[in-house]
Amino acid sequence: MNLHDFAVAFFALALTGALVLLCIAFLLTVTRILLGPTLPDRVLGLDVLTNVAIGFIAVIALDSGYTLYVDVAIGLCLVGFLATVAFARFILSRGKTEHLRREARAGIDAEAGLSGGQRP
Amino acid sequence: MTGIEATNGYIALALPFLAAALAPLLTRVLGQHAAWPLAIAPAAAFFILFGAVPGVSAGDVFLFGFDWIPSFDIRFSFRLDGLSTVFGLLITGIGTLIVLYSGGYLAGHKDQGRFFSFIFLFMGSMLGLVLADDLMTLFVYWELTSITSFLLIGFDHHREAARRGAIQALVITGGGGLALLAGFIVIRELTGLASMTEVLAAGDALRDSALYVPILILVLCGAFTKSAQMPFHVWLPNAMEAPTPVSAYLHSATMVKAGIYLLLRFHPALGDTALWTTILPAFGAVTLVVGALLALRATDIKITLAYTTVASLGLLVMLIGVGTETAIIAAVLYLIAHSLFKGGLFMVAGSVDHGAHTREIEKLGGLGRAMPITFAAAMLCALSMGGVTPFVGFLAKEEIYHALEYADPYYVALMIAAIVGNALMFAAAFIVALKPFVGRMPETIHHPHEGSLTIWIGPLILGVAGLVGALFYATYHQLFTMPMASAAVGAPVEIGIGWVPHLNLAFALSMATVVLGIVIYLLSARLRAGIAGFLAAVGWGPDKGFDQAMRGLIRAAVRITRLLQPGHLDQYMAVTIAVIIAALFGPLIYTGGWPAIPAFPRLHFYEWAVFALLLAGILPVVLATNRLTAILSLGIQGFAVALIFMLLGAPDLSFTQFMVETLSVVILALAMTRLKLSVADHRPLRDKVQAGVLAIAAGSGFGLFLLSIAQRPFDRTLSDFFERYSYAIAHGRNIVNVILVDFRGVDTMGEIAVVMVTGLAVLALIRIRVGPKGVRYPDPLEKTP
Amino acid sequence: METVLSLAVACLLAAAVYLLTSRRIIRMLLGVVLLGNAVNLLIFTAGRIGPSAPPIIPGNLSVPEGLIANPLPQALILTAIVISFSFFAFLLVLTYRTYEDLETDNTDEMRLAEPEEEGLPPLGY
Amino acid sequence: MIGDLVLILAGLLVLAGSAFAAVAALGILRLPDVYTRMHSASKAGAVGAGMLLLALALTADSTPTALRALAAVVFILLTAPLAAHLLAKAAYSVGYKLGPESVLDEMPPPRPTNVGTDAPADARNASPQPAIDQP
Amino acid sequence: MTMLLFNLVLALMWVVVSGSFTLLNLLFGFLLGAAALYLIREEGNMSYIGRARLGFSLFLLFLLELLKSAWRVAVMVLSPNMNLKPGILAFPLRVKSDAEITLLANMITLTPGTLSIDVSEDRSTLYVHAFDCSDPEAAKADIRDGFEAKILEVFR
Amino acid sequence: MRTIIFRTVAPYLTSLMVLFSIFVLLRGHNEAGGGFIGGLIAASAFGIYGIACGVGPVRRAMYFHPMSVAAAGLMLAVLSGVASLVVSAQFLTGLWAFPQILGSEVAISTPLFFDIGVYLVVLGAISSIALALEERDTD
Amino acid sequence: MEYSLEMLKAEAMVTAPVAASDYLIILPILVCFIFGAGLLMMRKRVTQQAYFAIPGLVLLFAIDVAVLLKVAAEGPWTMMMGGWKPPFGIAFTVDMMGALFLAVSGFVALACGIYAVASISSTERRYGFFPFMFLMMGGVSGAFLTGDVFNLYVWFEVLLIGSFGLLILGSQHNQLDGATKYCFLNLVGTTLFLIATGYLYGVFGTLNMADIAIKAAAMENDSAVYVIGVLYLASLSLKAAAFPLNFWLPASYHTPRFVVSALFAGLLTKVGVYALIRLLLMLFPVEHAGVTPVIAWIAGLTMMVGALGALAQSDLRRLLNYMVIAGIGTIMAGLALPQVAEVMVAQAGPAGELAAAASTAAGAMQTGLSGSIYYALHSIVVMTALYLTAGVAASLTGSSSLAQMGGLWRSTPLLAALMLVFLFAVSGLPPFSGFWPKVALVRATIIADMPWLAAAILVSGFLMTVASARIFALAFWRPAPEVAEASGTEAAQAPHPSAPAPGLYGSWSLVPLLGLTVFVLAAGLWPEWLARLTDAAAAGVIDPAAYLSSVFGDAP
Ligand code: NA
Ligand code: NA
Repeated sequence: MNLHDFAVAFFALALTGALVLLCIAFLLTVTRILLGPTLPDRVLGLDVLTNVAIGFIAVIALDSGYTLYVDVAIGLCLVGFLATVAFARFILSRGKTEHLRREARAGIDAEAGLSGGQRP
Repeated sequence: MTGIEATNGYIALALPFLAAALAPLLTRVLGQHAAWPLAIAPAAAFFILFGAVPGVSAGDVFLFGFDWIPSFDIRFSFRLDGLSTVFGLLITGIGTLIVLYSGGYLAGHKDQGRFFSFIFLFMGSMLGLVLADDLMTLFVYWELTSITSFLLIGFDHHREAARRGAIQALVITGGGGLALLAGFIVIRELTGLASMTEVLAAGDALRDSALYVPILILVLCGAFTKSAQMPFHVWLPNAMEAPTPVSAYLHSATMVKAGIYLLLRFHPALGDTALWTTILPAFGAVTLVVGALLALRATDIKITLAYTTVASLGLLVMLIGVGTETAIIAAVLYLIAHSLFKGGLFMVAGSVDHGAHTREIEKLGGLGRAMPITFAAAMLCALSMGGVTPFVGFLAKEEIYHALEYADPYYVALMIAAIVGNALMFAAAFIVALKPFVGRMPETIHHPHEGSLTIWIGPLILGVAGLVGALFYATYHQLFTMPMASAAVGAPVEIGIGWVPHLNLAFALSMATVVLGIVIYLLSARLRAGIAGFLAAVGWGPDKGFDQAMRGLIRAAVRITRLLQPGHLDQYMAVTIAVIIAALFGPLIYTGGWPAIPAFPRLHFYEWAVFALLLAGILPVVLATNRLTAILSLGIQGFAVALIFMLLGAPDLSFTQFMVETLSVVILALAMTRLKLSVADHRPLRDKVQAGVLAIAAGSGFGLFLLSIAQRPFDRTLSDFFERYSYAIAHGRNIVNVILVDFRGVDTMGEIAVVMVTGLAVLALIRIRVGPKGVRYPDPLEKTP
Repeated sequence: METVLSLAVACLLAAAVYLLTSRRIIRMLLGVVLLGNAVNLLIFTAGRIGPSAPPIIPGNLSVPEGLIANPLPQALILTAIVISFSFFAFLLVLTYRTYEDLETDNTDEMRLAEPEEEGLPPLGY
Repeated sequence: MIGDLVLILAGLLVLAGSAFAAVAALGILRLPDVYTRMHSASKAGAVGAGMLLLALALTADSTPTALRALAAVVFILLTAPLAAHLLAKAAYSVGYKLGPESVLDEMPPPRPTNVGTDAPADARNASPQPAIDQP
Repeated sequence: MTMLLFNLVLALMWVVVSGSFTLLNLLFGFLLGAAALYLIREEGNMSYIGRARLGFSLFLLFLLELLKSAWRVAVMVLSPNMNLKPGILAFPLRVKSDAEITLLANMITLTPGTLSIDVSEDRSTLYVHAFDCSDPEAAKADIRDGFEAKILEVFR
Repeated sequence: MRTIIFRTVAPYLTSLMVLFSIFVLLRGHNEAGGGFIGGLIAASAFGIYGIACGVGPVRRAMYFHPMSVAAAGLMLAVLSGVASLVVSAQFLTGLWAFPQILGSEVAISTPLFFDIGVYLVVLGAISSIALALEERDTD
Repeated sequence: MEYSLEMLKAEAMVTAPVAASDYLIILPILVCFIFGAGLLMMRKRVTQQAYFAIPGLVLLFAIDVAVLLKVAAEGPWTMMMGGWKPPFGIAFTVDMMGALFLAVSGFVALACGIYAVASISSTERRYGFFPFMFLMMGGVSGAFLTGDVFNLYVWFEVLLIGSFGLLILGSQHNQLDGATKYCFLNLVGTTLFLIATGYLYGVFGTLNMADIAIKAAAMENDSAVYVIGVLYLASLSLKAAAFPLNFWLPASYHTPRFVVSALFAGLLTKVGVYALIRLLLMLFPVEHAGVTPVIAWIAGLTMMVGALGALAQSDLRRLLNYMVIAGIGTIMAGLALPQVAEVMVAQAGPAGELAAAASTAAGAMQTGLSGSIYYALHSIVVMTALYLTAGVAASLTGSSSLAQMGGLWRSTPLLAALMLVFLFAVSGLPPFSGFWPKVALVRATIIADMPWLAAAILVSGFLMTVASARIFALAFWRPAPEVAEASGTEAAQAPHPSAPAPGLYGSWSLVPLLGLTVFVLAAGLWPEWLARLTDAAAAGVIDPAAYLSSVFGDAP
């Protein structure tokens, strides 16, 4: 077995191994997302899932030879980040919105001279 | 018919509509005097039609018309023969008097112009109805009379009774009209006869048709409702809510005769069968007797007249049903006579109302001195109605008894009905025409007075006409009754009956009728109480039944509608999806389009893993009670779908799916976190089972059908084309993108329109806020000045 | 592959239907997303799964080299994805606003357009 | 020759990267609280994906593709710490407590006057996580 | 000036990413970069970006630390019983500018066992979550003498 | 989310992402990408910018109202279809020109403008939604 | 062998130059999109929007009429978008049926646009009333013009999202509730359409309607085609609000502004009907013939549900909702007639009657379809007119409840008269536009030996007459409820929030109503012009040879 054959065989083996590992990673990540228990935990799980998916795409790209799949990976990087930011944003603001909304409505109802809480 | 005559025909038909258009304007300018110029229109139409009388009395038939809707094979065509011409003369002649009468009767009424318009519209419709030849033309006019009478009955729309009367009339006559339409269409489509002329020329075609019975029943439904046969008669007394000119015109002389017209018209084609001679006399006789009894029961003289009209219509139907030549002649004689005296009496009733401000028979009396002309007119009409010679009513009654004088149980029964009915009507005639004018004047009546010329001229002319017709009976028969009867019989007939009584059975019966009538007249107060008591004991009648039917209809409608539209989205959705599933499985089972059993799929392990990921995403979405778990699992299945796309050679799809799925989850979580939702989100077991059944059915059905389609050979022509020309012509290497922006760019154009509108719609949703009870919250970005 | 994809479509559709028939709008929204994915996979499968080469023409050629995945369903699905995403976004915001104003996400309690305590229509004339 | 070596290197990177990814996944499953899990996610996750992309860059058939893969690596490195920071900050501000095995907390508890108002005061005190997450 | 530099960086990135090394593409990339920078004109603060060379060495250090960090995490996660003493440290900051704080915070996150959670309102303190808080002062000293020193060196 | 750390990095991240989005847009005709994905990336970029720095800066950065951007995109797409009327071709027929600019051949075409229209619509509409939601939240 | 670009183009593209007048086929959409986008750009200049919107709608209507005239003069024509040969590019094909629907939709859109000037508040304009309307019209026009099934789906979505926008504009609480039901159920409907289209593509490998028609004709009794046809029937029945898929309509149509209801009532369901005719009758005649009994049941039940629903309502707007449904049932009746001679022949029995039965079947089919199209056009105009009139009436009386309206015959006789005309028209009474198609439908059903369906048409017409008479008596004739009466418990309630502000009675509302009246009377009194067109439209659907050859040339 010359170097070339070894390289090719090793690479193929590596890819298979990588796919196995990534599949395991999928499984574990999904478990965390489903288990929670808190929202940040789940978001974290989704974040890891994004990373695992990026890796998966890279491996598939290597396996199939369609290296243009890297673009999909880049896109996933971007939205993965966006998702995490957005979730963080809403973890931060949850509770706040409801709190304020109730006050705002009560104020306007009072201005309009209506008793709050009633609906037509 | 020559061109000029056809033109005249069209003019006669159009004149009332023209007058209808002008009436509001003229009334505004001339006030009540507008009646005079307006009366020119029907008068002119009368004279135009009268011009056709020599011809039709000689047996000619004038036809004119044009193709109206060739695509539907419908003509706008008319037929002037004895029947239609005489009807037309009655309509326009009495119409002229009614217009004059209305001028006085409604003088100063602020809606007089509108009233004239409606009356003229009705007149035009009625005229068209009787002259029409094409069945569809006839029907259009038929329904127009229903519509216009709806407006006329509801003229005093501020009273609920008027509105009720109008609706009742529309419902009953309109409903009958639809049956008539069905009958006409059946005639047209199954026998190919499109016009009256064709129907009449076809001889026994209709009678021999397999569909004779349905046709007859449908036509009779139309005729009986319009001509107020029991039990459809209820609308007619209630139609008395209309101003009196309307009652005089529509509900005595014209509209109610439309059904009679139809029966006379169809008699040659549909009559003389066992069914005809059974149904018509049965309905007619019952209507006659019951109507006459009810007339006696009424205390309002207008209502009395209305019921006598019902009775008269019954009599006419009965005669037409008997269908012998004599019977038809009798019907024709009675029809014309009835139009004259009943129109006159209604106008008299109106004048009495006008003069004494009441129509209650108990509160009327002694008006003769104050209203002599009206009294005279009333007596003329009443004598005719009572069948006293020398009035046209006498001729009719003689002929009726002639027609029924056979020693046969059938005829005897009808004869008894005729005698009883006539006697009752005799009494009713004098109750209306005599009682208010004689005796002591009750103190409730103040300053009774004769109306203006326009008020009394109408009844007077009609009363005198009844006399003149009988006196010059030869001419009368020559011009009017013989042509009409000939057309109705379907063969030339001779009528010779005159005002001079001959001693025969008919005369004897006539006398008996008069005597009986006088007795009833004298006992009328007691009889009235008796009938009233009887009716009160029964406690129910078709009129009450109408209300019950309407309410029942509405209640049933409400019940059905609430059942079908319960207001719950989940039920709507479940039914919708169930229907969709049925739409899938129905034809699938019917045609047996199931897939073949597939071989076990050979996939790489990581492909299996991706599908497992998909399943791992779907299951918690469905099963998780925690909403956030569900949402994030949604992200998982989205990723899985994106990976599937990538594995199967769709990078663009994968790219987009990843982005869209992530964004979906993000905004979903965003909204979720803001909604203060209950923690537990349980579905009841019943719901779960129902949803589960639907879900399994939908999933399996669509999946199996997809598989069966995927197992078919595939035509890849389109994609080959795109591959071949994507770079060469469209200069793009990414074939999917070239499809999006070039090959199928219009799809994309629509797609971005959707995206843009979504943006705007979301903006509108978020920015426009309304508080409880419709208070609009200020737009946060709206600049306050 | 078509078999597995058909199965996937079946699962997605079943899940979508299960969720859509719920009373909670949030669940229905999840159903809408699943429905969209189901349809996308359905179209993809209906266009047949051939070779998995992406439908992109290599830089040195003017037609694809060898067999490629069917591009047309991909384009159709792209259009459909965008549209269903738009609808989803709209429905989500609608749900959000509905919840804000009607204070419920339970469709059973949403009885403003078709109120429950409606009397009979006027029975008079 | 060089190509073969590169291929072997890429193979090693692939194995290492996927191993890191798997470890990251295991980490978020095993570690006790959300803050410790973040370590695993932000480091091992990013490194795993980065290595796999690096392997892709090494074996890519065109330079632009390779450069794009590198750009993706840079982007991941740029965003991973940021994401961790934001998530951690948000979690802490809203009141998600450290796990019981924690030994130190020098950070002031979220105050009502600043970002701490993001969470209702009672929610913070009563339970480590808001009601919405409870199954 | 620094804006211009960043713009050039963007232009170069454009050329690299789009894979077309022509003058026109560079020019186009520059224009696009300018446009992109115009979008963020309000928030852009470029005062220290210029020191690209030093920055690069920092970047390499950072990569190395990242790898070590990932390895440490991996080992910890895979060890049968994780002996954790986690906690949050309050690290007093010497760096003051936004860019410095940001850089430090991110680097801390990517280095072994630590993760920056937040900066105090007055920018004096960086709160860091650490795996090992058995000796807080030692951990703080590590940061102070490691990354913070390096950053101060680069930026001042 | 206006932390110092995020606020410092976000603008650069945004400009990078916008640049990348244009890249995705322009080369979509030949490789994976296109107007829709480009627009989504750009909108995400503005979303990140908005979360980091607030809605105001994003609105000022875009200068035009996002919905106007979307409308302009739709109009551009439509007009690039109508352009084929000039050469008496069917609607949406692709017109191509390959002028030499500074020594390199540049492909200018109506499908390109169409795709730019798509990009603008997606950018405008999605950022409008994001901003509208974000605005409610911070007000 | 090397191909030159020109050779390739000759192979792949329609190279013949296009006359400017051919552009008429795409102009309705372009006008809608350009005006929609333009008005969106100027959305903050609320007062000036009308000056652009109304000319835009006039232009749209003019183009629609021009399309109709061109079709009437020259027959169907096709434009291949992007210049690609059929069936590869998207074909836009307009035939008489499409042109008729197009012209009438442009007509009611113009009427609604004018009406909206006075009735839509500045906030609602600012948040996109006119853009929504234009985009929705773009979708409607596209649906009428496209010759590509998937493209039809796209136009459905465009009009649907436009309708969503219009539906929620105002954000009243009942609007949000109604919109939720409308949106979810309609989404299911369009998704089903997309699913069916996916299957269709899987079977035929093409999306071009003409191509499908040809290929479907070559397939004998294919089970997949059968299933697909029924799926389209279900999906489009939902869009058309046919029983039992009509829930969304009564749940929502009464909640938005009157003018929006008017536009919806006129157009949206009719697009469903149009597509049903196009897809089921034209593309899959054999499969259609197989399901005519089902369609007959759908038609009959829809009529009854609509008419009874109308009787059950106490609110004028909700009553009108059900009248829309009843109208749909009537239209569907014309689609329930077996189209294929074999079916009739099978029923006819003896072989000697074969030819006669076949020609009878064709005649019934064409009469019925012509009646359906006629009725659909009538229904578009009349339902729009009824909602608009109801809007004015509600603004004058401050309520749309039959119990609280009143006195309009006295106070605004013109309005009342118009209402009366529309009510009689919707009841199918002569001499208004609804009568003739009803006659045609009854005739066709009787020829086709479906007397019960004819009876259903007549009975539903009867019930509609009752409902109409009640509307008129209660809301127009009856005096307005006394102030004293209202000062009880009911006066405490504010006027219905979605009732427009008083003062809608003016030329902005009357001019469009009078315009619509002209149609109602013209189609009632001189129906031949329209009957001839609908006849041609029906003939074009039953025998689509002209349609096909306009796409593929004479030799497909
Ligand atoms: Na619809
Ligand atoms: Na509708």
